[in-house]
Amino acid sequence: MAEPFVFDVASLALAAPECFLVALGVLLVCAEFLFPGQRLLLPALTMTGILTTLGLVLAGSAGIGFGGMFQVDGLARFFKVVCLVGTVFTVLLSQRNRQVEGMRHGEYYSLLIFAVTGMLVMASAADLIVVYLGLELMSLSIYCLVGLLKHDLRANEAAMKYFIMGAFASAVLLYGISLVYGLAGTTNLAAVSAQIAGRDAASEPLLLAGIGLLLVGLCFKVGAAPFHQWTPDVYEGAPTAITAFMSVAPKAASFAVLARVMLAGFLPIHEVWAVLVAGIALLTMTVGNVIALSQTSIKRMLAYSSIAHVGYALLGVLAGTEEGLSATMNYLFIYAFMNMGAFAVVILLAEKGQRRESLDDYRGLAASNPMLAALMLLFMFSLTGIPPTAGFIGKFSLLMAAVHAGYTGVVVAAVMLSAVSAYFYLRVVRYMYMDAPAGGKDVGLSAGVAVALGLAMVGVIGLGVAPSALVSLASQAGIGFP
Amino acid sequence: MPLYLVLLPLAPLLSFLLTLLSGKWMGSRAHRLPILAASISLGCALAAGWDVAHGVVTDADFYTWITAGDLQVSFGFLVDQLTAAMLIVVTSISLLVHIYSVGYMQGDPSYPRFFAYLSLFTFSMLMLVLGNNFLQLFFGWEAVGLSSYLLIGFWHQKKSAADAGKKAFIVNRFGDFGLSLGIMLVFVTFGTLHYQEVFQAAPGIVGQQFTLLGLTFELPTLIALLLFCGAVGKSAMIPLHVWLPDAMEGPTPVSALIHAATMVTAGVFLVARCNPLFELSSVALNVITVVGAVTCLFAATIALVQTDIKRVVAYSTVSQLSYMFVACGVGAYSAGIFHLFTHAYFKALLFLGCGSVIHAMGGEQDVRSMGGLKKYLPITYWTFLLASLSISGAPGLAGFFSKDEILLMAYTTNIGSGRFAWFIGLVVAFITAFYSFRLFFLTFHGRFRGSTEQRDHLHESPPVMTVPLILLAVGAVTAGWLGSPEILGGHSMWDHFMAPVLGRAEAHVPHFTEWLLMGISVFAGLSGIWLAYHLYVRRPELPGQLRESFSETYRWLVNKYYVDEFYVAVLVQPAINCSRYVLSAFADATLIEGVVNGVPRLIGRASGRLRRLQSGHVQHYLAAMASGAVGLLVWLYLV
Amino acid sequence: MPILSVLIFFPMLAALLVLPLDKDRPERIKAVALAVAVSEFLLSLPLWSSFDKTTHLMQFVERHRWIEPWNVQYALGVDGISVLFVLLTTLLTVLCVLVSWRSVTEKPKEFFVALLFLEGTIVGVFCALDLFLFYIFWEAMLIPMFLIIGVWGGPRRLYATVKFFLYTLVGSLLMLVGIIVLYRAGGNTFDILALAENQYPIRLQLVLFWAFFAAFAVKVPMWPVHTWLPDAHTEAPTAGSVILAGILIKMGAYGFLRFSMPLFPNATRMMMEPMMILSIIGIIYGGLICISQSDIKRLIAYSSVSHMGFVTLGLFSLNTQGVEGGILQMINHGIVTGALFLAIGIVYERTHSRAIADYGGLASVMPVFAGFFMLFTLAAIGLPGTNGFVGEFLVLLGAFSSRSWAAVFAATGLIIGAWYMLWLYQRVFFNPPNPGLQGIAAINGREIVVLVPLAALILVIGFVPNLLLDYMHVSVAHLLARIPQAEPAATGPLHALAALLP
Amino acid sequence: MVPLSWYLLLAAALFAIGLYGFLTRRNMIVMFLCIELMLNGANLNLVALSHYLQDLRGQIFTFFVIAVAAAEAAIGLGIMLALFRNRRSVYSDSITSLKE
Repeated sequence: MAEPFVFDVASLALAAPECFLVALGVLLVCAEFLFPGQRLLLPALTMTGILTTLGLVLAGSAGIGFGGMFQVDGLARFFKVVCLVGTVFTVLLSQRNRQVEGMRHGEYYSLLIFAVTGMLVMASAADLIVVYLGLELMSLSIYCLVGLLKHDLRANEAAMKYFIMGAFASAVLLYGISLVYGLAGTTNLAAVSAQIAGRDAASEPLLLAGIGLLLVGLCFKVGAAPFHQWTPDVYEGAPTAITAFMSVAPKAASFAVLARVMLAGFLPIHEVWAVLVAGIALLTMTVGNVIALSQTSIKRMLAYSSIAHVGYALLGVLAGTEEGLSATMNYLFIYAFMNMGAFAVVILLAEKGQRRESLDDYRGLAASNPMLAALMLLFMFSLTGIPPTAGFIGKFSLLMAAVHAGYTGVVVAAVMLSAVSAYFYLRVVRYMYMDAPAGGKDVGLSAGVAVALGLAMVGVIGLGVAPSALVSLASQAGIGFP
Repeated sequence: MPLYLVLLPLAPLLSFLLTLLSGKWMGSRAHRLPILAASISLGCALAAGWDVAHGVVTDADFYTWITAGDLQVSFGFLVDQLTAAMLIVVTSISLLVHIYSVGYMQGDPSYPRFFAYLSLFTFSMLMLVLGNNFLQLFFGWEAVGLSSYLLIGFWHQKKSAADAGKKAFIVNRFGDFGLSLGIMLVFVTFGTLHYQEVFQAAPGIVGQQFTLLGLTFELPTLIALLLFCGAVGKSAMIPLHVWLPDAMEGPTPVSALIHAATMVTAGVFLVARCNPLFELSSVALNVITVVGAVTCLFAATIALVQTDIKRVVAYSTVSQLSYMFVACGVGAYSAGIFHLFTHAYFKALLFLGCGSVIHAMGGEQDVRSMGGLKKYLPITYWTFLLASLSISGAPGLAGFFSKDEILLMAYTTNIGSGRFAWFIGLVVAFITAFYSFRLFFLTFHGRFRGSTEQRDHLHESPPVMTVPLILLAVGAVTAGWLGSPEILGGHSMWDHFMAPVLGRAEAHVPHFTEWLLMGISVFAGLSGIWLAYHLYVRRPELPGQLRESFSETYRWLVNKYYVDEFYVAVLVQPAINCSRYVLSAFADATLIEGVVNGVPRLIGRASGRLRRLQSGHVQHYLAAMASGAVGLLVWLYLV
Repeated sequence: MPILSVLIFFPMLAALLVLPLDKDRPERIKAVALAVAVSEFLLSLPLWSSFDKTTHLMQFVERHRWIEPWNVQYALGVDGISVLFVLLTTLLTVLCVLVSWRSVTEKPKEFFVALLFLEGTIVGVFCALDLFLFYIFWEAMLIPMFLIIGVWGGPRRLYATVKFFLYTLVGSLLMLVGIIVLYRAGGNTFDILALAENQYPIRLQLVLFWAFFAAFAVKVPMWPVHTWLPDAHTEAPTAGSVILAGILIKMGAYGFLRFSMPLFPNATRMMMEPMMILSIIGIIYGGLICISQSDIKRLIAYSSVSHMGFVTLGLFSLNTQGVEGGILQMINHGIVTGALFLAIGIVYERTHSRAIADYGGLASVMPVFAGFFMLFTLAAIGLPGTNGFVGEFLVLLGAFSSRSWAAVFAATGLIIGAWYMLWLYQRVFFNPPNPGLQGIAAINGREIVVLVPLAALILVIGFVPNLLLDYMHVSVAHLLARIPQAEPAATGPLHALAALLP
Repeated sequence: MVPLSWYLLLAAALFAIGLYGFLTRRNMIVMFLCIELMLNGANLNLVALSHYLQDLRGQIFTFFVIAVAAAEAAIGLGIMLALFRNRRSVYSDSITSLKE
């Protein structure tokens, strides 16, 4: 039934960005040995590589390769861009963060690159095997990145937790895949879709179990409740740049997979899983927003906030429509800018030996660093979804998609929860602007972080007031998916 | 529109603005402009009266005030016989009070402000009487209320004065509440607020009904009663009379002008002006008659025992206003306005006389500290005597003619409560004479009961004050002659003059009955004077004994039947308590804020709880994931 | 010249010009801010002079495509209903800058930036002809307001500002869902004029009416969602209170006029009585609660609840007098309450107390100021000759025409209003002078300049209200023509709620 | 011939045993072994189904999984080593500094 696996140049061309990244990763490992002591070399190389990849992604043509296992289409391309944008930010932030947190390992960049490779593979995965492989490539790299600070207890713990739970999730995912394989007779998503179309899923418990377990695994990766509990701990323990990275790029890649599996594979039984996704989305938003209220560490708060945002992004998947998919993509793209911006501020504020990750450290920031505070204010309002920031555009597109798909009740709950979220985002603003300063904050601005901040600011404002292009691109990328 | 009509209200308005702005600079010369303005107004009023007497009735719009949908209201002037009479009363007394105040208010630090307010009042009152539509009436109505508020509280550093001003305004608002609803009902009924149009269409609404708050009324009755609410407030009828006695906190010239001669009579003016509407409802007329009669007796009895010289006169004012309402209630609008006219002069005279006494006594107002002032204040004494005689209905003086006509009309009317009103009126005529002369004797006869410093201070007022007294005394004597009835050889000129506006209520009784009634009322008045003389001049020890033997009645009277206390207990205090405890503390702070703050607090608490689920134990997380997965599968199967 | 765009973005861009100024030279910052505000006011004057009063059509229209995939337009325009609010905004902002001259000592730069930014967004709200654009401005305005209250406010400013923000946000977000539903129902457009062409099913109308109600009622604020207002008004700095009371809360009532009534005419007709009842409760409740307040600003704040009750009562009378009275009353309230807050700001600068008990006898110390305050008080209690009277009378007349009982209950507000305002006046200005007030400075020239325009407006509108009413007639008539005049079979509140059930 | 369902049941049992162990044991090495059990359960599933379906994908997939599991083991042990160096413990319930 499966067509022969053909290995051809066309397929390779499709996978050019991935191939390029692998090469880059290897090169980076070597460069560490070849040119020791060149502090700026690795980041520069990485940045160049990522930008090149970005160019390759944008320039590449659409198509299906590797015997239908690897697909480059609007969705893939869009998510790849999001992942790469997230990585660009990460590289920019890493400069300072590494100095601050005392990371001197050359493998940092290569691991980052391998992780990104995994993500790009995930975005293009049209077969469950590829999904699994991409996922593992990404996850394994990130486990390492999280635990890269070998002597930091918190990083150790974070890596351990992430690893154990990630491994568990992979196993569950894999078992789910195996069940789906058995019942659909194939691992190709398009073929799966064709197989199960017209079947009464409700009468096939094993298929349901397969779908359920798949969903569990993917939900773990995106960090949806109740599979979210690794997120806060890992985000807090990981080096801040990696936290920022994790909150954007892997999440986007996992969403790519989630979207493709649910929409390309299981759309025919949308009504079966939609209710699950609705429940998960609601629970995720609730848990994320509510628990974030009582956080005292900004990193942890942002971790819970990222959980909440996953809940919003799930609304697009829930809708199960072209519009929903575009909305999710749209949202994740915007989220990359605002969240990276927020993390950039967090990174900038940290000093050697002083993490300054407590919310209290933000008291009176507006007095000592007005620019930084203003930017943080912008990002916080954007995360809340207040216009004219980009966050509003993202949220609006999601709400619109969900309403149009008929999930008005869920949307009402979502907006109420986003009002809850306003409280903790505003708390940061309140501390910065309305409280007395808690000691002077000498902030040494590095070029990388400055560029990151500028980029984030331009993105948040620009996408807020002129979102037309992004919205068009996202909706074009979503074409053909319902 | 004749120029003088524009000038009539404009002069005092400009005077108000200019005096207010230039007050600091003008200082003790601040009275010049207002007096000039008042004189101009008087001149214009006389011109208007002249025109009206020659049959020229003006009804013209000045400019359009409010346009909204089918509502179109203008500022405009209607000058007919009624207006002309009011204009002359208002401007003449206003001018005299202005002049009087130059002496009375001399040396007051806020001298310019006082005159500015007087001008404001004159302007407002003129706007009230000149208006050719209900809304302008309301404009003037509220504006005189404002002037009254400002002038009562003129000495605002005194808490009692500030309280009294506020009370006057708020109590009046209760009346305005009805009045404004009445005006709206007029608009809804007739589609216009213009007097002439409304009055022309008025007969057409007989028999129509209107449902308000679930109660169905005859439309004319409802309109009339709502309008009358306003009159009750402004003219201090029961149950809204409580503000007027307190209003005596204001400077005495103010009491004379506003709280005796002009503003408080606006209620009578309103009823008279709207007589085509009131005529349509016998229910309303009966209500007016009864309210008038009851207030009449009520106020007169309180006046019996008051010891504050101004308060006695104030209650007497309430009582006399009630006469006017009785007149209107029995359909004798012309008689009511006639009494308004005569009363303006003798009551203003009484007040200004009081002012002169107070001035001489250095601010003392308690009659128990006076006595024997006759020799110190001769002019005041004689003018005061004339005023007292006039109010007591001594034959030939102003009060005699007007009061007598009212009693006659009440007796002969076909309004059901007419006889009742007549009887009360007669009793009150007796009481009025009694308390007026009680006051007179206590003040001017006997021996001086004040301190020696006060005695040394005693002096007759300067001419700037006494000349107005004398002029008013002339009015108090002669004003009545205009309405001298035919049986006394007069021609009822007043009634003839007013007939085009107010209609003519003829008393169809034999001359004998008319004579008899007149005799009875004169007798009542004279016996009142005699009794006062007996009790306070011949047997000064008697009043004390009477007080002893009727102590319970005395207590009720001297406390004004506890009406103020009653209102505080059932209206003011409950409202404050409701505000503080029910609304502020309970509904707002507990109920609504409870939800508003409670939901976030609940979420916050939930956050604290949920947060602990994140225990840090990886096993717990795994368990949560596993149970989540199981839950997911179970749900999948169940759904 | 695209005048509306200029009016919206000029202050915002100018605010950016303020940013690089030296923060140690506040005088220059203030001067620039004042210049911007005054220029903005002058720029807005053509709206007054070149407005065509004979048409209900939108004027000064600008229309550009903006977010094409969603069919969002950048569409601006004003009609007789909105044009006056733009002018009110630009005028009050000038006064706000002036009154903040001395009182804002901390971070003056940020303050004026926030104020100017706020001005731009508010003008945007009144000009937007596209629901999406409207919502952008509607929400964007929260940001500067949040800061103004929270940074420059009184002792409980944090609580107040967060409450204000969240309260309004919850309402707005419900409206957002409504907007999205309407977008699809109305044929995938956010164009207000196009949306108004359609006739929506009655059930949808009712649902959307309530969704929009959530946002507008909070903003107005109608009882029982008014409790953010006393805190926000009280704690905000003077300029913040003025903007809040003067303009911000008008946006709610404006929303009813611009959206709820034309878009959901049948629902509006059905909801007439419930809305009137809520308004009346607001009038009486807000008024009565004022009687026991001990804080001046809080008292004025609650009085706003009462006065805005008159506004919504007028609007939902659904007849010409009511609606025109309601609109006029919105402007009046902006002027009068704005003036009251400005005046309170002026004394607060001297005494640093908002407690009524700390005052007394102020009329002896500041006579001119007392005169101004008296005028404002009188306007607040609706004395004829002031603007307050015209508005209230029209509202009551409108209410009386549609539901006579409503006018009866609402008119009690006149009594209560006189009670608390005069009581306030007495305790602050009359009575024996409070020794603590001896020697405070009389009102100065700058402050007189602040108060005179409003005092003049109070009298001008009081005597010549047609100056403003003329602007509204045609637009209001057009609006009312959309609303069915026939009463639905049953209009009780219970029936209305029942219609919402599936 | 052994029917497919037996294989599947065995695979499910393996997976369940692994799951149980994973949830109940605190020693990370043991937990790690349990993960392998779970993975092998899945692998067994894939292989059996592959045979049943006469489709090679399942078996190919299995090879990939084995390879990935090896990499995972390497990384997992590395992380544990680092942890053990710092903490002198491989018990998961002793490492709970990141929480709430």
